[in-house]
Amino acid sequence: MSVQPQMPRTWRTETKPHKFCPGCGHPLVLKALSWAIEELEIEEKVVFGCDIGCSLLAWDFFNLDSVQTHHGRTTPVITGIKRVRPDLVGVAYMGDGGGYAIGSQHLVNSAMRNEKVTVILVNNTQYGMTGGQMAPTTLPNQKTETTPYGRSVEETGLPTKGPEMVASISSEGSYVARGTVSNVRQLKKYIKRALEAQLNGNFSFIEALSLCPTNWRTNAEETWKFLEDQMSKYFTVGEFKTPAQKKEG
Amino acid sequence: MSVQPQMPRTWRTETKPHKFCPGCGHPLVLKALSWAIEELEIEEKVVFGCDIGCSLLAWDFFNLDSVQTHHGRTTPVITGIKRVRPDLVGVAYMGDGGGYAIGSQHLVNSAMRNEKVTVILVNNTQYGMTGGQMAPTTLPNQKTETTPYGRSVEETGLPTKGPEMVASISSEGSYVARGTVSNVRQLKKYIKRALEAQLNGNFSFIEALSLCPTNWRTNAEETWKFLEDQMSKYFTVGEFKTPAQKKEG
Amino acid sequence: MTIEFKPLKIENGKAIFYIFPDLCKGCGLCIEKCPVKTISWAEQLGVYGTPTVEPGHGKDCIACKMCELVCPDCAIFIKKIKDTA
Amino acid sequence: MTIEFKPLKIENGKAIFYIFPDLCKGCGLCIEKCPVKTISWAEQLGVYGTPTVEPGHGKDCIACKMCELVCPDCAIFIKKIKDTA
Amino acid sequence: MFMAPKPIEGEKRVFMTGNEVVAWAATAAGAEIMYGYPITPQNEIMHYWTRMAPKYGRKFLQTEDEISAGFTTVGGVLAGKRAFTATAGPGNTLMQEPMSMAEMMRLPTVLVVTQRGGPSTATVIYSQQELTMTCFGGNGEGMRIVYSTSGHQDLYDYTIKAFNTAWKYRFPTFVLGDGYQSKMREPVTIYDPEARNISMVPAEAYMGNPGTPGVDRDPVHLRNTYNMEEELLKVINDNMATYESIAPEIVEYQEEEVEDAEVLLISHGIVSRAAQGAMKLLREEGFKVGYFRPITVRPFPAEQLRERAEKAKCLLVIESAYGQLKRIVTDSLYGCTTTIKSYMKPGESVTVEEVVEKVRSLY
Amino acid sequence: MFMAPKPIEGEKRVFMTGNEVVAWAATAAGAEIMYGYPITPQNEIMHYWTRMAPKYGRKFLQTEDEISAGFTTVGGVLAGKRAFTATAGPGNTLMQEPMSMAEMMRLPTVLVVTQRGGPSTATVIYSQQELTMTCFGGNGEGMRIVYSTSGHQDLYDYTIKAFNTAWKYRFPTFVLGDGYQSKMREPVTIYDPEARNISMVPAEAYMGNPGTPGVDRDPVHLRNTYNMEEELLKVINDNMATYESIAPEIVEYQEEEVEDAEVLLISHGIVSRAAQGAMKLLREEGFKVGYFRPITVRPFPAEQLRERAEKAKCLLVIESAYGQLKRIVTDSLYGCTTTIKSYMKPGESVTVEEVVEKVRSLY
Amino acid sequence: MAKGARIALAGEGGQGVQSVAEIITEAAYEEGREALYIPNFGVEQRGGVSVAYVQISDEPIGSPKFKTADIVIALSPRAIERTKKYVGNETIFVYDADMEGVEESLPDNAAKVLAIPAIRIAKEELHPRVFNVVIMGAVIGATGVVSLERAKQAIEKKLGYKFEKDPSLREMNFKALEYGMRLVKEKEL
Amino acid sequence: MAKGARIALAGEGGQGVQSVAEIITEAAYEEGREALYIPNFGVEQRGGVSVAYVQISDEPIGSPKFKTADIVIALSPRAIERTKKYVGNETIFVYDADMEGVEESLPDNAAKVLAIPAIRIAKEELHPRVFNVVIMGAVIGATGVVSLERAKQAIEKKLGYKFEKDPSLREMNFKALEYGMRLVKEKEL
Ligand SMILES: Cc1ncc(C[n+]2csc(CCOP(=O)(O)OP(=O)(O)O)c2C)c(N)n1
Ligand SMILES: Cc1ncc(C[n+]2csc(CCOP(=O)(O)OP(=O)(O)O)c2C)c(N)n1
Ligand code: SF4
Ligand code: SF4
Ligand code: SF4
Ligand code: SF4
Ligand code: SF4
Ligand code: SF4
Ligand SMILES: [Mg+2]
Ligand SMILES: [Mg+2]
Repeated sequence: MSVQPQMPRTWRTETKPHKFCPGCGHPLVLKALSWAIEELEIEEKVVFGCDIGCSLLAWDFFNLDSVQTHHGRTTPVITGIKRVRPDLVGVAYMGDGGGYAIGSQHLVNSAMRNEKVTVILVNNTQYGMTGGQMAPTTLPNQKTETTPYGRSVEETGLPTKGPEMVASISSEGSYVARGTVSNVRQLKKYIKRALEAQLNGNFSFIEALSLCPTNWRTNAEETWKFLEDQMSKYFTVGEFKTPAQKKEG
Repeated sequence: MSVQPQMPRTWRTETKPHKFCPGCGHPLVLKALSWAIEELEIEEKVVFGCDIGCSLLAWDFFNLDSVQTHHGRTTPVITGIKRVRPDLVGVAYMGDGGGYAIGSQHLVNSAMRNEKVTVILVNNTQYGMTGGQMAPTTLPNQKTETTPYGRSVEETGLPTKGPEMVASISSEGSYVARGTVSNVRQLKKYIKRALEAQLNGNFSFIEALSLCPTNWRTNAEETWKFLEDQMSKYFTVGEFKTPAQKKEG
Repeated sequence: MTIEFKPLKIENGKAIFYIFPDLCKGCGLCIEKCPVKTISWAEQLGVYGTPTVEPGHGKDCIACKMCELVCPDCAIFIKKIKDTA
Repeated sequence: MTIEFKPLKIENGKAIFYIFPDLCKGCGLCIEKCPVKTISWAEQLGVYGTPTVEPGHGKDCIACKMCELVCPDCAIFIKKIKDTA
Repeated sequence: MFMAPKPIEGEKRVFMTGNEVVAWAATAAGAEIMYGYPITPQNEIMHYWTRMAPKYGRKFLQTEDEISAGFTTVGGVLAGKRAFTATAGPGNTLMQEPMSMAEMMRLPTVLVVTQRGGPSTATVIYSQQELTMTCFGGNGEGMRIVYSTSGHQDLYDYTIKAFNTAWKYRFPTFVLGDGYQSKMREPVTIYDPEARNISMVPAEAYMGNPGTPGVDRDPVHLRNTYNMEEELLKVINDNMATYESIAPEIVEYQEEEVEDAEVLLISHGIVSRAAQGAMKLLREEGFKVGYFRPITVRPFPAEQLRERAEKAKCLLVIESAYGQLKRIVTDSLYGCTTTIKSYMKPGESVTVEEVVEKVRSLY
Repeated sequence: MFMAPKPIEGEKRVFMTGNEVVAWAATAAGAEIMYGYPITPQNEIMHYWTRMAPKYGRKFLQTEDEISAGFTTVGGVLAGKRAFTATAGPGNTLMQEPMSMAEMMRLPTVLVVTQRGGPSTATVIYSQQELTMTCFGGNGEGMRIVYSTSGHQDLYDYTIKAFNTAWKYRFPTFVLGDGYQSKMREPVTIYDPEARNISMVPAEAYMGNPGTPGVDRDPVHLRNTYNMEEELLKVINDNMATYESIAPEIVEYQEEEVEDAEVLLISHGIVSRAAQGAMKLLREEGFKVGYFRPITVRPFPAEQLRERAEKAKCLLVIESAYGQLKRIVTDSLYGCTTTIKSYMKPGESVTVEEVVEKVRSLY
Repeated sequence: MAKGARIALAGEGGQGVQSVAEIITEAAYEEGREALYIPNFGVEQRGGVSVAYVQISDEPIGSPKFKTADIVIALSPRAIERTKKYVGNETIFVYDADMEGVEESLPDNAAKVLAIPAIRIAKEELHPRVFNVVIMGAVIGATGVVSLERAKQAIEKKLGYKFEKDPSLREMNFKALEYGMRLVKEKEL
Repeated sequence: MAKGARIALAGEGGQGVQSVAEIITEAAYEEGREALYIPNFGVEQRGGVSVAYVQISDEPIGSPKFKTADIVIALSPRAIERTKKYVGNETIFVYDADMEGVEESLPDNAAKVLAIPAIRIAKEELHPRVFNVVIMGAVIGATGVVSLERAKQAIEKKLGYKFEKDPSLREMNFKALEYGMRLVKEKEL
C-alpha cells in the first residue's frame, strides 16, 4: 500500500471522503475528538451520538459505535445509555442550534444533574444544515437567512455564552471549556480533559468555535477571518470550570 | 358593608377563598405581585399567564387579564403576546418544575433574547400539583415521592440555582433576583424592580422561595423552618443582576 | 365586588383582630409568625371545617400586622386601636 | 481497512507534500494557514471536481505540518525530508 | 393598523417556489407576525417573510424550538393578531402540543405544514405522512380545519383563506402542503385579496383590551384545564357541536368525471395532480375513470364522496403515505360496498404514469 | 445480571391501585430502568417503582420533561436494557417525538399510557382520547403495538407481555390504560412470569458490545435520517411488510355471545367492562347482544371483527372519546353494511346502565 | 340489603372518606368478593370535596364509576351538592344530622333520606378522630356488604400498629363501628 | 421534438444545473406555457449530485417528479449513476464526452445515447464559466421547449446586470447557448 492519509485511527476510512462541505469545521472538531479518545485509549468504551444538524453527517464517520438521534435530543439519548452502562464513555455531539436552542433544557438539566456524559457543541454561529438561519450564537449584526438585515440586539438579544452558563450550574468535578478549530491541538487537550472528567464520574461540556464557509458564504481567507477576528472576540476561548478549579486562558 | 379583608386591589374577591392549599406560599407571592403592580399603577396593562402546576390555580385569581397555559409554556405564550403588544406588561408565573425542568429552554432562551417579559418562578423544592415529586430544586437528601430515600447528589446532582444561571446569560438592563415569602415586602420590592426592568425594555426574572406544607407534610412550625433554615441556607436571597449592576443582599 | 365576607372581631392589646372564617383555612402560618405568640386556635371553624385562629393566647398584640402579612388567604385584618378613634 | 487512497507526491523545501485528490475538496483552508504561503491551487481536480492544492508557490516548505493539521479532510500528509532517509 | 404599503396591488402572475408563495399570501392576508423555527422544507417561508416583513410593517420571531413557535403563535392570537407559524415533520410532531391548547380553547392559530418524510427525521424532502397527525392532532379530538393544497395557486388561495376561516370560526386552521410544493417553481397568480372581493375577517384581542379589569370591565380568565370530568365533557361537546354545525360551510372538494366513473380516483394534495392527469389520459383511452379530491381533509367531504363512491365500481385511494388518507376515506364511507384499492408510497411521489398503470391493472 | 431477590415468588392475589400493579409488573418482567417525568394519573407508577427499585437492583431517572424521558428510554434500549417510561395526556403528545424515532429504528421501547382528559391539559382524570395518537403517533405510519387494558389483571399481564412483544418483534410497544385504572383499587393476581412458564425474551445491546469497533468488529452505525426518498421508501416498506407479517401473531381480542348477536357492542379498555356488563344484563332480558373487545388496538383484529360484524344487525361502538375507536372500526370493516351507531363520551366514563339504555333505544 | 352495593361517600378533605372506602373494599375483597374503589381526583391537592366510589358485588364489576348509587353518604354541605346526581329512586341518601341549612339542597328523588348524628356522636361519645369509623359502620349497616367481623379485621390490619401501642384505641374503634351500624339500623332500613 | 418535455438534468454541485433549469422553465413560463421545475435536495448542504427536474407542457403538470424523462443530461460520472433510472425506451440520454471510464454505466435502454463535448468546448473555445449555458443550449436544442429568442431574453433577465458592466459577457453567453444547440442538432436528433 502506498503512503496513506494520516487520519486518526478512529476515523473510518470506508466512509471517507466524509459528507461535510469543503472547508467545514466539524471534521476538525472530530479530529480533535479522535485524538483525545486515542490518547486515552478508550475506543472500546465510547458511544458516540450525533444530533440533527450537520453533526448528523458524522453518523457513520467513526470506527465507534454511533447513533444519530433527533434534533436537540442527543444528550438524553446518551444519558439514557450512560445510566445503564456506566462503564461506557458517552459523547453527545451537536450544533449550537441543537444544544442552545431546541435542546437547551437537556443541556442545562444534564449539567445540573451532573450526568456522566460529555457534550461537545459546535458553534458555527448559525443553523448549518437548514441553510443558515440565526442561531442563539449568531453575532450582533451578522446576516443570516432569518436576519437578512443583520441580527438586531434590540430585537433578539446577545449571542449565547454557553460555557459560561453551563459553568454557573455545573457541579464540582465537572469540566467546561471553549475551544476553537483554529487551535486543534488545544481543542484536543480540552476534549481530553472533558473525557477525563466523565471517566471520573462527572459532566463535561465543550463548545468548539467552528467554520461554516457554505452558509457564511466566505472563501478560505474570509472563513478563517470570521472565526479568528469576529467570533473569537466575542466568545472567549479557555477553560471555565475544571475539577481543580484552575483556569487557563 | 362591614369591615372587609385587606386583599390587594387586584385580587378578585369573587374567587376567594382561592384554590391553593392551607398554608401555601403561592398566594403570598401573588400578594407581593399585586402590590408591586398596584404601586406601579399598571393594572390596565398587565397580562398574567400561569403555568400548569399549582400556579394554574391562579387562573381566575386576579382582576387582571389572565391565561392559563401548558406546563412549562407560559414564557412563550407571554412572549408571543408581548412581541405584538409591546405596550402591555407580561408576567409569566410558574413553578420550579415548569421553569427549570420542562420549560428551561424557554427560560434560558427568553433571557438570552432579552424578551421584554417578567418571569416569576415559585421554588417550593418539588412538584406540588402532581403530589410532590423531585424538582430540579429539591434539596440534597430531601425526601420526595420520587426520591423516597432522599435526593442523592451522586445520582441527580445539586439543586438548580436559577437566578445565578439566568444572571450569567441575561443582558445589561435586565433584572434577576431571588426573594422569599418569608419576607413579602422585600419580595414585592424585587418584583417591582423586575416589572420596572420590563417597562424599560428588558427581561426580568424572580425566583421566590415558597411554602408547600401539603407535600412537605409539615405543620406550620416545620413549614416555616424548612423554608428559613433549609432552603434559605442553600438558596441565597438577593439581587443577582440589576440594571445599574449594584447588588443587594 | 358583590362578595362580602363576615369578620369576627376580637380586641386584643393594641389592635382589633378581625378574622374572616370564610377565608381562614386553618394553616397556622400566622400563629408561628406572631412575635408575641398571642394567636392560637379558635373554636370557630373555617372554610375547610378546620379551626380558625384568634388572639389572646400569649402576650398582648402589638399591632405589628405580621399575621396579616403572612396570611396566604388574607383572612386577618389588624386594625390598630389608636387608629379606630 | 480495504480503502486505499492514491496520493500525489511533491517534494518541496523540508518536506514531501502528499496530496490525496480523492479526499481534497478544494476548500483552501490549508492555503491560508501555510506560514510560508507555499500552497496554492493545482491543476489536478479533487473529489468534487474542484482544484486541489500543491506546494511551490511561495517560500520553501518548512515542514510545520500546519496544512495537514487544518485540513478537514485529511487530504494532506507532510513527510519531513530528513525522516524519509 | 400600520401604514405600510400594500404588498400587492391588484393581481399579478409570477413564477416562484411554494415557500415564497406562502410568504406572499400571508403578507397579502395581513398576517401581522410569523413565529417560527427552522426546518426543511419550510425554511424559505421564513426567509422570504423576514425579507418582506420590515417593508410591510410585519414582525418575526425565531423561537428556540417548535413548541415555543406554537405557543408564541398562541400568544400572538390571544393578543388579537393574525399570527402564524410553519413547520414540518418532527417539528409538526412537537407542534401538536401548542395546537392542542389552541384546539381546546378554540384559538385561531394558522399553521402551514410542509410535509416531509416520516416517521422520525426520515427525509427532509416530501411525503403525505403527516395527514393523520395534522387532522387529528395530539391528545384530543381533532377540532381543527385542514386545507390540503395541490400546488401554488392553492397555496396562495388557501393560505389567505386559512386566516379567514380561523378568525371566523375560531378553530385552529392548517394549510397542509409538502416539500415538493415548497421547493418547486411553477406559475401562480398572486393578488390583493380586496381585488377579488375577499375581505379579511377582523382579528380581535382575547386579552389586553382597553379598560382596567375589575374596574371598567370584567377581567378575562382563560383556561384549558378543568377540575371535573363533567365540565370537560360539556366543553368538548359544545365545541364539537359547533364544529359539526359549521363543517358543511367549510367543506371543500374538487371532482371531475365522477358521473359515470367506474373507477374513482381519490387523492389529496399534490398527488391529486397525478391522479387528475392519469384520469384524463385514461378517459382518452376510453376508461371510465373519475377524480375526487378532498380539499378540506378535516372536516372531510364525506357525504359528497359517498354519493360518488356508491355509484362507482372501484375506488382507488392514492397517497404518498401508508393508508392515512385511506383511513379517513373508509371512515367516511362506512357501509359503501364499492371495492376499494390503494396505491401507497410513503415518502415518495406518485406520477401520472404510475396511476395509469395501476388503473389499467384493475381492469 | 443483578443478584437481587425476586420481586414475587409464585403468585399472589392482592388488592391495589393500577399504578401499583404496573410497577409490580415491570419489576416482575425484569425491567431494568424506568425513565420518567411526573404527570397525573401515572405518577404512582414512579412512586412505587422508586420505592422498589433499590431493593431489586433496578434504576430510575427522573428527566427534565417527557421528551427527555422518551429519548433516555431510547438510550436505555440501545444499551440493551428492558427500559420503560410512562406518561399521559400532554406528556403523551410530547412523547410522540421520541416514539417516532423508536418506530423508525424499530427500537423496543415500552411506554405505559394512562389516558386523561383531552385535548390540551383538560383533566387529570380519565378518557380514551389518546387512542389515535398512541396507535398512529407522530409524523409516521403507526408501526407500533398497542395493548389496551381493561383493568388490573390486564395491566399486570400486558405490562409483562409488552416487554416480550417489544423485544421479540422490535417495534415500540405501548400499554394503553387510563386514569381510572391507574387510581382505582381492585383485586389482581400478580405472579412471577416463570411461575406461569412465561420466559422473558432477552434484551440485546445495539451498541457498546465487547470489542474495539473497526478492529475486532464492525462499528455500529444507527440512523433515522435518509438522504433520498428511495432509501426511505425501502426502509418503510420493509418495516411495514415485517409489521404486517407479524400482526396476525400479535393480534388479541376478547368476545362473548357474538354468534347470534343482533347488536354487537364494540369497545376497548375499561369501557369494555361496562359493555360486557350491559351485554349480560341485556341477554338476561332476552336481547341478543354480543360483545367484542380489541385487546391489541394496533394491530387491530380487523378480520375477526369483520366476521362477527357481518352477522350482526347493528354495531354499537362505545368509547370515552369522540369517535377515535369508531374510526379504526370503520376502517377495518370497510364494505360491511351492518348499521353502525356510536355512544361517545369524551373524557367521561361509561356505565353499564347507560349502555343498557342505549341498546334498548336501538330496538 | 342486597348482596352487592354501589356506594358514593363524600366529605371534606379531612373527614377521611377515602380511608373508609379503602377499608371497606379491602374487607370485601378479603371475603372473596369482587370489590372496586376509586377516589375522585382533580388538579387541586386540597380543598375540593373528596368523593369515594365503592362497588362490591358477586359479579365482575363494570365501570369504576356509576350513574346511580345504592347508598350515598354526604358529610358536608358541599358534599351534598356534589353527590346529588348519584341519587335515583332506589337510593338511600344519608347525611350528617348536624349540618345547618342543608334542607333545601337535599335530593327529593331518593328512596330514603336519612340524617344520622355521626359527627356529634363521635365528638361527644367517642372521639372526633373515629368519626370516619362511625361512618364506616353506617355504610356496613346500610348495605351489609361485609360482615362486622371482617370489618373489624380490616380495621385491625390497617390500624393494628397503633392498637399495639394503645389497646384502648382498638376498643374505641370497634365501638365506633358498631355505633355506626346501629345508627342506620335504628332508622329501620 | 414534442411540444412538451420532461427533462432531468444532473451534475456536480458547482456545475450550475439548477440555474439552467430555472432559466429554461422561466423562459417557458414567459412564453405562456405550463412549466414546473424542482431541484433535488437532501440533508447535505454540499457534496451530493445535483438534479433538476424540469417539465414544460401545454397541459397542467401533474407530479413534480416523473418516472421517465424525455431527455436526461448527466454531467458527471455520479450523475450518470443517479439519473439512469429516469431513462426509458424513448429517452434521449446526453452526457459529457470528456468523462472517463463511464461507458460501463451508460444506460442501455435509451432511445439514443449522445456524448457531447460541452466541458471541453466551454473550456477551450469559450470560458469555463459558461459551461452551463452550453448545456442549456443543448437542452433547448434537444427539446425545442423554448425558442432561442426567449432563451436569450431569459438569460438577459438573469444576467443583465452583469452584462451591463461587461457587454462582452452577453456575447459569450449567447454564443455558448447557440453552441449548445448546435451540439445536439449535429447529432441529428
Ligand atoms: C424537531 C426538529 N426541528 C427542526 C429540525 C430541522 N433542523 C435540522 S438541523 C437544524 C439546525 C441545525 O443547526 P445546528 O444545531 O446549529 O447544527 P449545524 O448544522 O449548524 O452544525 C434544524 C433546525 C429538525 N430536524 N427537527
Ligand atoms: C407536558 C406535561 N407534562 C407533565 C404534566 C404534569 N404536571 C402538571 S403540574 C406538574 C409539576 C408542577 O410542579 P411545579 O412546576 O414545580 O409547580 P408547583 O405545583 O410545585 O407549584 C407536572 C409535572 C403536564 N401537565 N404536562
Ligand atoms: S453547512 Fe456549514 S456546518 Fe454544515 S457541513 Fe457545510 S460547512 Fe459544515
Ligand atoms: S400542593 Fe403545595 S404548592 Fe400546591 S397549592 Fe398545595 S401547598 Fe401550594
Ligand atoms: S398584629 Fe402582630 S402581634 Fe398582633 S396578632 Fe398579629 S402578629 Fe401578633
Ligand atoms: S394564616 Fe390565615 S388562613 Fe392560616 S390560620 Fe392564620 S388566619 Fe387562617
Ligand atoms: S508543512 Fe507547513 S510550510 Fe509546509 S506546506 Fe504545510 S503549512 Fe506550509
Ligand atoms: S485543506 Fe484539505 S481539502 Fe482543503 S484545499 Fe487543502 S488539502 Fe484540499
Ligand atoms: Mg450551527
Ligand atoms: Mg414546584
